[in-house]
This record gives sequence, C-alpha cells and structure tokens, in this order.
Amino acid sequence: MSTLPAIGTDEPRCLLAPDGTVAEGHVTALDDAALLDAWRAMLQSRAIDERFFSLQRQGRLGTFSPVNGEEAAVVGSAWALDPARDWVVPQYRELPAMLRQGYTVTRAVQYFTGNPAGNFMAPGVNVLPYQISLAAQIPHAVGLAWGLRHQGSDGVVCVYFGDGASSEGDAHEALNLAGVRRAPVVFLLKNNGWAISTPVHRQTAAPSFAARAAGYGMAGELVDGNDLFAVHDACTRAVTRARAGEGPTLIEARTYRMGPHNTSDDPTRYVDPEELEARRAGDPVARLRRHLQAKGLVDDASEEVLTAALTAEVDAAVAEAEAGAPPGPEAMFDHVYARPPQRMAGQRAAATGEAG
Amino acid sequence: MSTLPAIGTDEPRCLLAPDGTVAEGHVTALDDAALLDAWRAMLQSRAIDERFFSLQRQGRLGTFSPVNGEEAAVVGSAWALDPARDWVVPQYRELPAMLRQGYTVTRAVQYFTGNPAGNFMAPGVNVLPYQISLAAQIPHAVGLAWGLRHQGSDGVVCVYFGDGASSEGDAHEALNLAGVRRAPVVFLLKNNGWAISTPVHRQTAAPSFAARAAGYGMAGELVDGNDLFAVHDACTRAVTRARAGEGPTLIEARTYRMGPHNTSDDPTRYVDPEELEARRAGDPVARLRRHLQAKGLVDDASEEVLTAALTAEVDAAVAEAEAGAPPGPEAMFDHVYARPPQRMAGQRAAATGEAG
Amino acid sequence: MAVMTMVEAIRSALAAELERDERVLLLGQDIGVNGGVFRATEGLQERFGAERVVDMPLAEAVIVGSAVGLACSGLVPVPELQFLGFGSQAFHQIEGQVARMRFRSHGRYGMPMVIRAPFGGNVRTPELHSDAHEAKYAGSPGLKVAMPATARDAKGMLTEALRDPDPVLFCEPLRGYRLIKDEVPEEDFTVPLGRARTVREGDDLVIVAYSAAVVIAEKAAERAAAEGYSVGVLDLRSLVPLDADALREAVARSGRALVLHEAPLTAGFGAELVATIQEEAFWSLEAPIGRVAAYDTPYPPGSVEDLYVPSVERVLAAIRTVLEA
Amino acid sequence: MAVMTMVEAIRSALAAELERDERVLLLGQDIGVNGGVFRATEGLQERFGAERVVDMPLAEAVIVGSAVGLACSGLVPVPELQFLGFGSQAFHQIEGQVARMRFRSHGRYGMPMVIRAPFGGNVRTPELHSDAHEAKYAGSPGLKVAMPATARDAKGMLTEALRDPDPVLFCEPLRGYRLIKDEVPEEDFTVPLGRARTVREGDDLVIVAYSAAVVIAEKAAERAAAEGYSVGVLDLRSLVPLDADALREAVARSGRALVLHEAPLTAGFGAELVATIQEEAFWSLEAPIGRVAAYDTPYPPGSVEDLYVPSVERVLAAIRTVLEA
Ligand SMILES: Cc1ncc(C[n+]2csc(CCOP(=O)(O)OP(=O)(O)O)c2C)c(N)n1
Ligand SMILES: Cc1ncc(C[n+]2csc(CCOP(=O)(O)OP(=O)(O)O)c2C)c(N)n1
Ligand SMILES: [Mg+2]
Ligand SMILES: [Mg+2]
Repeated sequence: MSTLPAIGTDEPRCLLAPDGTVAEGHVTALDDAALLDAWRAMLQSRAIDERFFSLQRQGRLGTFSPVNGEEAAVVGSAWALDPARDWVVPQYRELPAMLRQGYTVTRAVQYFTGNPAGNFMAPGVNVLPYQISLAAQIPHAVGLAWGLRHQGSDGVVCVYFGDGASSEGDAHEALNLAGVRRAPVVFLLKNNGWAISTPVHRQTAAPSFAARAAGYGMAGELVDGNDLFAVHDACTRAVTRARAGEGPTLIEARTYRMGPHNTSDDPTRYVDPEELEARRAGDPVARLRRHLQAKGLVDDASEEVLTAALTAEVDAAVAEAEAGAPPGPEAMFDHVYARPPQRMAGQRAAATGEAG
Repeated sequence: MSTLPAIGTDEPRCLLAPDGTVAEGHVTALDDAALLDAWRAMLQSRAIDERFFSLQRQGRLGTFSPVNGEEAAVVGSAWALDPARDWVVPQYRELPAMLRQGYTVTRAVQYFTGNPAGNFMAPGVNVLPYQISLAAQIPHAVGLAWGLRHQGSDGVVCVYFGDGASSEGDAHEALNLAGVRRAPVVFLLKNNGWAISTPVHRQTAAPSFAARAAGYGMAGELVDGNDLFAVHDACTRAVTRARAGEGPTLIEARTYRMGPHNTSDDPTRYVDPEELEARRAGDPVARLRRHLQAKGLVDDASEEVLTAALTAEVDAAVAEAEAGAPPGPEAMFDHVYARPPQRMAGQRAAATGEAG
Repeated sequence: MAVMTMVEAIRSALAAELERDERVLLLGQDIGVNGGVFRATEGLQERFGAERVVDMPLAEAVIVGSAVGLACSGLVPVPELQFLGFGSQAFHQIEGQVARMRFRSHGRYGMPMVIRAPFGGNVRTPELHSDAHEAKYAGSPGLKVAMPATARDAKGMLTEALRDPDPVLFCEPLRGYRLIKDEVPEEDFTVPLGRARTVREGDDLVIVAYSAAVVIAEKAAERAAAEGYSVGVLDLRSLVPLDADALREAVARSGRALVLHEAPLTAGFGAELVATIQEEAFWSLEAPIGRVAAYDTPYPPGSVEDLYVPSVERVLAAIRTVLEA
Repeated sequence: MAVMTMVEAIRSALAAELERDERVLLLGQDIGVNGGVFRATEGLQERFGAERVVDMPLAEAVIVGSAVGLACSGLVPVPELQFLGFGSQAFHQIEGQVARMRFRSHGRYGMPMVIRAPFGGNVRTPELHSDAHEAKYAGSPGLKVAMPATARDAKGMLTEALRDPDPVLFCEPLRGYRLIKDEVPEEDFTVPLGRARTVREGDDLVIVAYSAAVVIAEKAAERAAAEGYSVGVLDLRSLVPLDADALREAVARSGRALVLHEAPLTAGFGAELVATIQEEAFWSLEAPIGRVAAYDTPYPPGSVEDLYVPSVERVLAAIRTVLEA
C-alpha cells in the first residue's frame, strides 16, 4: 500500500484558492495556452447550459442536466487526457469532457431533441454514449481499459460517475475488478452533494468516497472539485500511473450542483437557499477568472467577446441540428441488430411502408 | 471516525495462539461452561460434515458444503449472540450458528435431501433460510436489523458471507445502507481463501476486506478466523456497539476452507497440496483442543466419548428425517402464496389429483 | 365522490394505509423531502415522519432487498422503484428473493410487500425510463402484478395490495399520473386483484388491455363504433392473478379479440393472453387473435417514441384486420 | 464423424474459435484453472493462457458489464454465467446494456458477444441453479437467444453465435451436458440461428420444443407412436430469431400442436409460440394448442423437482388431450 498516495478522508486537496491564488510552490502542468483552452471550455459549458435550458423551456429540447458548478471537475480531469488514445466514459453531466474528445455540440443538441443520431460518436472520438442507467457505465469502462491493454494500447479510460451512482452495486463490482486486473482506469467520482434531492450524507456515512480506494487496493485521492488545478493535477498523476501499468485510481472531486438536477427538477423543494448561496462562493468559473485576471490573461472585455462567440457557436449548432430532417420510423429499427431477425424486419417494413 | 476501532489491514488479530496459549493479559469472556459448549459445537460440526459427506456419497443426501476448517469463525461469532433476541442470517456454510439459534440437525438433513420443510425455522428460531444466491442475504440482514430497531427491539443481526460473495453488488449496497442507517448489524465476512476455485487474491486486490469498513463509515476488524477467542471478542464488541445504537461493524475472519467447496467439487484440480498442508496446521479445532487440554478441561478420552455421542445424535437426526414421509406433489405448491392465484390452484389440483 | 388524478388516488391510498396500519413503511429514492419525482408521496414524510417515509441511497437492489428484511421483521414495506426500468438492477432480489421467500422458508417468512413502479411511454423521458417489463415479472412465480388503469382502481387496488400477504408489483402508468382522472371514493375500499373490469361491451370484437393502454383501447373502440363496429374493452387490472373467466366470456361473446400493450411484441404479456384465450375459448374464435404492441426494438429516443408506443390508429388498423379476417 | 457429448461439443467450438480468432476472450467464474464447474472450458486456460481464459471475481454484473467494454475495445468477449439463474444479478447489464449498446450508439459500438449460461432441471442442484429464464431474455430486444438441443447444434450454433456481430445468449441444458451425445463434425461448420430443425415428421400433431425438452418431446412422440399416433417434433434451436415459417408449415401439416418447455407456464416462451402459431396458421388449427410447462411456482427442492419439470408422461397426457379435443 505504501506506493499509493495517502487518502485525506475529510480535507480535499486544494491548489487554486477561492481568491484565485495558487498554493505555495505549486506549478500547474497547464501552460497559458492550455489554461485559456480550459477557460474557454468552462465558459462554453455555461453558454450551453443557458441556451439548452431556455430551449427546453420553449419545448425545443427534452430533459437536460446542466453542468453548472461542476466545470472544473469535468474540464480539469478531461484536460489530463490525450484524446488520441485515451477514452471518456460519461454519465450524463460531463459534456465538456465529451467535446474535448471530439464529440460535437450539434450531436448534443440532436441527443437532447431525442434524435438517435445524437448519441453517435464519430470514428476516432474515444467516448462511450451517454449513460442513463446509473453506474452501468463503470463496468464498461473497466472492460474497455482492460481490452485496450490486452491489445497493446497504452490508452487510459476516465469514467465519470456521481455520488449517487456510487451507491449502486455496479460501482463496487467495477472498482473491485479494476483493482484485481490493475486496469488503466481513472474513476472520477463527481461528488456534487446531491442525487436529485438526496444529500450526500444520506447517500453514505463514509467520511469520503476516496476512502473506498483502500478497500480495492487502489490509489485514492480527495480533491477540491471546484479547483481546476487540483483536479487536473490528481488526474494527471492518475493517468501517468495507469499508463505505466500501475493500476487504477479513485478520485473524488468535491464540487457542488449549483442548479437543478435537470430541467424537470425543482430544487427549491429541498435545497436550503442559504447553503446554495454559500456554495455559490465556490463557483469554479469565478475562481479561475480571478486567477486568470490576476495573471493578466483575461479581462471582462475579452470574456464578454469570448462568451458572445461561444453563444453564437451554440446557436449555430442548434440551427444545424434543427435544420436536419427529423428522424422517421426507420430510426426505431436502425442499428438495433447488425443482422435483424425476420420478425423485426417485418415490423420495420410495416412501420416504414417499405416492402418487407 | 476516531470512535471506530483501527483497522489492521494485513495482520489479523490473534488471541489464542496455534499452540493453544492465550495472548498476554487477555481474558476471554467465555467461561469454562461456555468454552465447553463451543467446543461441543465445533466437534458436532465435524461429526456432521463427516456423516453428511458419506450420506451424499451414498446418494442419500444432495449437494452439501462442509464447514470443515471454519468452525472457530462460525462458533466464535454465534456465541457472541443472544439467541433470544439476536438473529443469524446465513449463507450456506454456517450450520453451527443456525443450530445455536435453535435450528435442528433433523431439519438440516431434510434440507439437504431436498425436502422443503428443511428450510423452515420454527417460531422463535431467529434465523433466515439458507441463502444460495450469493450476497442476496446481506440486504435482508440490514432490513431486518433496521426493522427490529424500528419496532423498539434491541436485537442485533449477524450476517455471514464469504470472500466470494463480498464481490457482489449486493454486499456493497447493503454495507453502505447499514452505515447510513446505523443498522445494528454485524457483517461477518468469512474469508476462507476460496470461492470454489477462485483464490482470494483473484477476488480482490484489497489488503483486507476489513479495509472496506472505512468506506462505509463503520467499524472494521480483521481477526484470525481460526482463533475462537479473537472472533468471539471482536464479535462481542461489535454486538455491544450495535445494541447501544452505535451502528454496524464489518469483521473479516481469516480462516481456511480445509475441504472441497462442496460434495461435487474436486479441489485437487486447483489447490496446491503443500499450501493445504501448511493451512491444516491452523486447524481451529486442534488449536482449541490444545488450549482446553492444557487447561485440563478435556482429554482424548473425554473427546472420544463426546464425538461418539455427537455422531449418534447425527445418526438419530438422519433416521428421524428419513423416517418422515417423502414430500408429495403438494410440496411444489404449499407456501408459494398466502392467497394463491386461481391458475396455480388449478395446477395444484391437477398435480395432486385433488378437486380444484 | 371526488374526481382525482391517478397520482392523487395513489397518494391518498398510501396516506390512508400509513394512517391505519403502523407496520406500513415507504422507502425509495427521493420519496421523502421531494415527495417523489412524480409527487406520488408528496407531503407524506412531513405527515408520518422520516422513519416511515424513508429516503434511500441510490441502489435498487438494496431498496428491494432491505424491504425483504423489513418484512421478515414484521413490517409492511413499500419500496418504490423510481422507474420500472430500473427494477432490472433489483431483478435478482425481486424474482429470486421477494417472490420466493415465503416458499423458501416453508411459510415462515411471508412477504407482505408492495413494490411501486411507474412505467410507460409518450412522455419524453430519457432512455430506459419508459420500459414496460411487466411480462418478466408476471413470469416470476410468487409475485403478483397489478396494472390499474383508472384512478379509482389505483386507490382500491393499491389498498388491496397493501393488505395482501403476498408481494405485489404495482405498476403505475406515468403518462396517466395526471391525465387519468375519475371519481374516487374518499372512504376506505378495496378492488380485488384478479377480477377484470368490463370497460365497454362489444359484439364484434373485444380489446384486452391493462394500465394506460386501456385508454387507447377505449378511444379506438369509439372510433370503431363510428365505423359501425361494436367493439368491447376489457381491462385486466392484474396480470397475476389473471382473470381467465373474464377472458373466456368476453371472447365467447364476440368471437374476435385483440390484445394490446406498450411492451414489445415478442414474449410480451399479450402472448400469454392469446395463449390463455385460445385455451379457454378456442371453439368460439372466429378469427386469429390480434396483437398490438410496441416493436421488437429497445424503447427509442423521444423523437420517434410516439411511433413506437401503440397508437389509436394502430389499434384501429388491427381491429379492421381482425374483423376482416 | 465422432460422437461427442454436448459439453465436449461446446468445448471444441470454444477451442476452435479461440484458435481461429485472437479477438475471442473467455471470462467467468471458475472457468480457468478449474475448467468450469461443468468442465466446459477444461484445458482452455492451459492452452490459450490466463489472459484469454480469465477467472473473474464473483460478480455477474461486472462479468457481463466488463464484457460490454471489452467489446467496445474491439474484442469478442464470451462471458459465462455459471448458471442462467444468476443472470438475474446481471439483468440490468444484459437487457439494458448488452442488448442496447449498438442501438444506443447509433451503430458505433456493436456487441459481438456470446453469453454462455447453463440451465435446466432434474439434476438435484441447489435452489436457483435450474431456473429457465429464457422468455425474459427473448423479451429483451437487441439480444438473440440460442437453445441448442443436440451436440452437433451446440457446436455449430456456438460457432455461429461467436461470429455473429450481435449479442447472443447461449443457453446450455446442464442435464444434457453429458446425457446428450451425437455425431459432431470435427471440421469447422456453423448452424444458422433462426432455422428450426424437424426432428421427426408427424401427421396428427407436432410438438414444438427447444433445448433439453426436445429429448422429452422425442420420447413422448415415440410412446405416442406406440399408441398409433403420428406425432412430429420441431426443435426451434433459437427463440430470437424465431422460425415462424417452420411453425406455420409444421402446424399446417398436422393441424394440432403442443408447445413444451421447462420454464413455468405463465408468460413462458410457450405463450409466444402459441400466439405466433395462431397468427401464422389459425385456419389450419383443428384444436386448441396445448402447453406443457413447469407449474407457476418457484423451481422446487430436489425431492419433488422431477414432478415439476415436464415429464414424458405429462407430455403424453397433453398429446391425448389435444388429439381428443
Ligand atoms: C439505475 C438508476 N436508478 C435511478 C435513476 C434515476 N435518476 C436519474 S439521475 C439520479 C440521481 C443521480 O445522482 P448522481 O449519481 O449523484 O449524479 P448527478 O445527477 O448528481 O450528477 C437518479 C436517481 C437512474 N437514472 N438510474
Ligand atoms: C449469485 C451467485 N453466483 C454464483 C453462484 C455459484 N457459487 C456457489 S458457491 C460459490 C462460491 C462462493 O464463495 P464464497 O462466497 O467465498 O463462500 P464459500 O463457498 O467460500 O464459503 C459460487 C460461485 C451462486 N450460488 N450465486
Ligand atoms: Mg450527485
Ligand atoms: Mg470463500
């Protein structure tokens, strides 16, 4: 066990303080270009949240879960990956990580309008589809990492799941198998304080989720999930270990869901407004903004320009997605089987009016 | 967390040394009467293993899993319970614990001859039925403990499961819920080194199963499972905590399956004979024998007499079970429903030749 | 009598039994403070306390599995599956444990339990939230499966299920939670399981359905009436127990039948209905029994789900086919 | 041709594909050093190494769930469920993930996977080891379900399944592992899924069965022949795809049919067969289609299991009933 990083069971590691200053002696691996790229991704995520939310309200989009508040946890981890060989296995609240890997906003719009094409990852985009069945993606990530290694790749898989999903049996079975097989997986547990209306203290009595790593013989880390540097640093070390064949890591990123669970949720029923206010102070975007402004890399003007550009991009993607022909009945049958059973083929023919 | 016992992640706690001497300054809570009672239970278990095995070979019994080698883990824990208010939730290799609670050898014989009556626990016998679906009993134990507490009882539930069962999702979900609800449960994980042919190091990379307790916010202990005193001591403290409302404990009892997995298993295919020999040296019965002989409580002569008596008891139970009329077709339908659907009632009538 | 929506009827049945029987205890995800994602348990935690309306961790197997233990302790647990589709995470506990514990224990441990589970489509939920898995549970001996189609039945059958010593999977049509409204007695009453309801009589053909599909069947029957056909509708109410007598009589009357459900066709419960009908009423059959069901594909994304779930038009077309056969 | 037992045929198919296709990887409980509890994988780990024949932790959901990821990585995983009854622990991964990944990913991630699972009764296994859950999987769109009844088909269909780009649940009758013996070609060959096998022709009645029940059907047909009845036997081979044409033709010939399986009656796959037959061949039916199945109770303990699983006598009695109807 000595080779494994110690687990802070209650104090998350913080490198970028809420006031935007960096911890004594820490030098982030993110150079200015990478930093601005990450900043851009975080602002893009905010722009998407905003637009998608209003589109849903207009009935142009289906149920959608905003990233709002968790940008540093998602971007910090994704930026530790090499999209060319590493993989992202998402839950449903990690769009910025999927985009970094090559997924497009247009597809995201399609997905949230109920178009089956929206969950298609183009060849070369190392991402598994959105996962709605909580924790079901975690075993997939372990098998994927195992399979990559089996075939001689040094790719690493980063799988995202929530504090709620962590209670599912699949999370345990997958973590345990990853330990046994020393699979190159980074388990990024985004503890945003809530599973819909269930607060994390009702989800578990554990002092931290990172404390579970020891029970699987793997490294565990607890980081401030609103701290881009701390998340990126922990994830980078985890990726390095995994690539070197030193096995998986469980990273708990403590963040906070600043908005509703999704577009049909009403958090005022269960979130204490004072707590929410207090948590807003931890806003990861504001924190990074302070740092970048102090560094002189951004200012209000540049941010305004960037946000406008990003919003325009989103609008263009929405327009593109909405311009496409809506799926017809064949969409129910396409890709269900590579070699469809005769009966389903007949149903397809009947539904589409084609000859069977 | 400070209130929780520290977890030795690799050195099991030992109080009764293999040579039969007791650890410096330890005084067991088991007085001589209780000691001899436990000794009797361990010898009874051996007698049952032997008889059942040969009955199976004669085709008079179905598949059976011997306790052989795990007597201290089962008896040491069961003797920490109060059968009048505490409960045992077994897997399938804990017959001595079930008998202590009031289950009978005759019923056990019925069970292993495929008689549905064999799984019946008489009123007042606080035991759940044998569980074949691995780990499925662990959620039951948590619900049972929760329900007892909800109704004002101070009863404690001791649930048994194996190193193999620990890998199932149900084990995780149940441990986590027990932590959240501070349910009065003692999780007795019998690590006997094997899940059929799967050695424990292929089951998990964890340094110990006890190390998982921290990840559920509960106490965890690692004990020498061949040490009656260490198991009884850890379990007694766990029961005391649970009764006092201080929540659950995960106890890993490190023992060894000295025989085959069950009557249809051939361990010579996968067990290294040298390892087996080495492990036999840890035989919990031999260890207790040394202690009791040194204490002058037993000698070879008294043991011979006792074993003969116990074997006679088993034979009597077998005779009693075999004397009963074999189950008829109604056994397929009895107790499936309290209020049977019409269709099943009709099937019953047809199968039994009764009027529908 | 007051008109209630189905979700109000369910809530009132739960409240009444919590009031009447202190052994009753609700457990599930988001059922407490949040009152359930569909508000089926709204206000119940405030009224009965957090020890009787319990918010659970996100883990279906232990929500159902701990309910098994709660029942062994003498309580009447009412676990909620937030969606029936996630019953698959607890499938081993439901079919292997809940359904078998009475039998396994030779009668010592009955399972007076109601597993509540919303299901069904056309409401643009994310993937896996609309799946209709009822046949998989109806094929799990030891379980009973209730499928109310009206607010009145929802209250009466839920009350009955809560008092039934056997475990009942109680499936609630989420599309109908608010759309289905009818008169529901305020006072205590029960509707027995296993007794089908004749929604309308018909001489030419009978549509056999359950849950929200009954609404589709009624609309189709009306449309058919406009075309001059006399089409009856039989609401099964429960799949286990199954009211074979009602099936026989309904088919004996019209000689033609159509079975309808939201689940995919193959191995759907409609197959059991066809098999039962032809066993019970073969000689009165004048045409092959029709089946209208979803296609043999996974429940699709929202943009095409209304083409997937059987519509009034598809039922009408099937009616014509059976009548013209 | 050599005579092989079914378990030998399965082992030879696995060995041949491991040899032929390096993407094939076996994973399961006790399949390596121990060669599987039924010896289906005996010697394979020695021959192909512990990286291609992998002993797994005791956790069905991740055995199947990691296979999904292995398939996404480009491999052809062959997870073994030690017993089909424990597929319920992985049910959410099988019906919700394996069966839907191709559709969910709009074709990007196919699931060329074979889930092997022994099942079936009369061998005095402990509880839950004999359960016949096939209908629950046949009702899970995206999956194919194979049910071989002979050693030859076991090898040919397993080879076919291993090369099929779609996921296949391959159910192996554990009673037949050693009892079922027949001639099996040594060379590479495949038996397509979805094409039923006419075991024997019959003019009076046809028994439709699959897996080990085919053996029961054959014996019953012979006994019936002794009574002067000409009874045919149709072996379905797979439930999905389903050979509806063969069903139509067989019933068209005899006008009377009996469906047979080891699973309980209600919502068993026999219901789908009856429904399909009456859709395909209603006008040639001369009597109600009979169903012989296990009772609607959990699989019972060993002392009575032989009364539970359909026997030759029960099938014979049903034959007489259908013929006399
Ligand atoms: C297996 C399963 N059970 C229940 C649900 C319903 N559900 C959707 S999201 C959610 C909460 C998830 O919480 P968490 O894992 O913390 O992720 P977060 O939404 O906070 O990002 C629930 C209960 C589901 N989608 N899947
Ligand atoms: C859910 C489930 N999967 C597989 C099996 C088959 N099986 C029976 S015993 C066993 C090994 C159990 O090992 P462990 O939990 O360590 O208990 P032990 O036999 O060592 O006492 C297996 C795999 C089962 N009974 N249940
Ligand atoms: Mg969360
Ligand atoms: Mg073991």
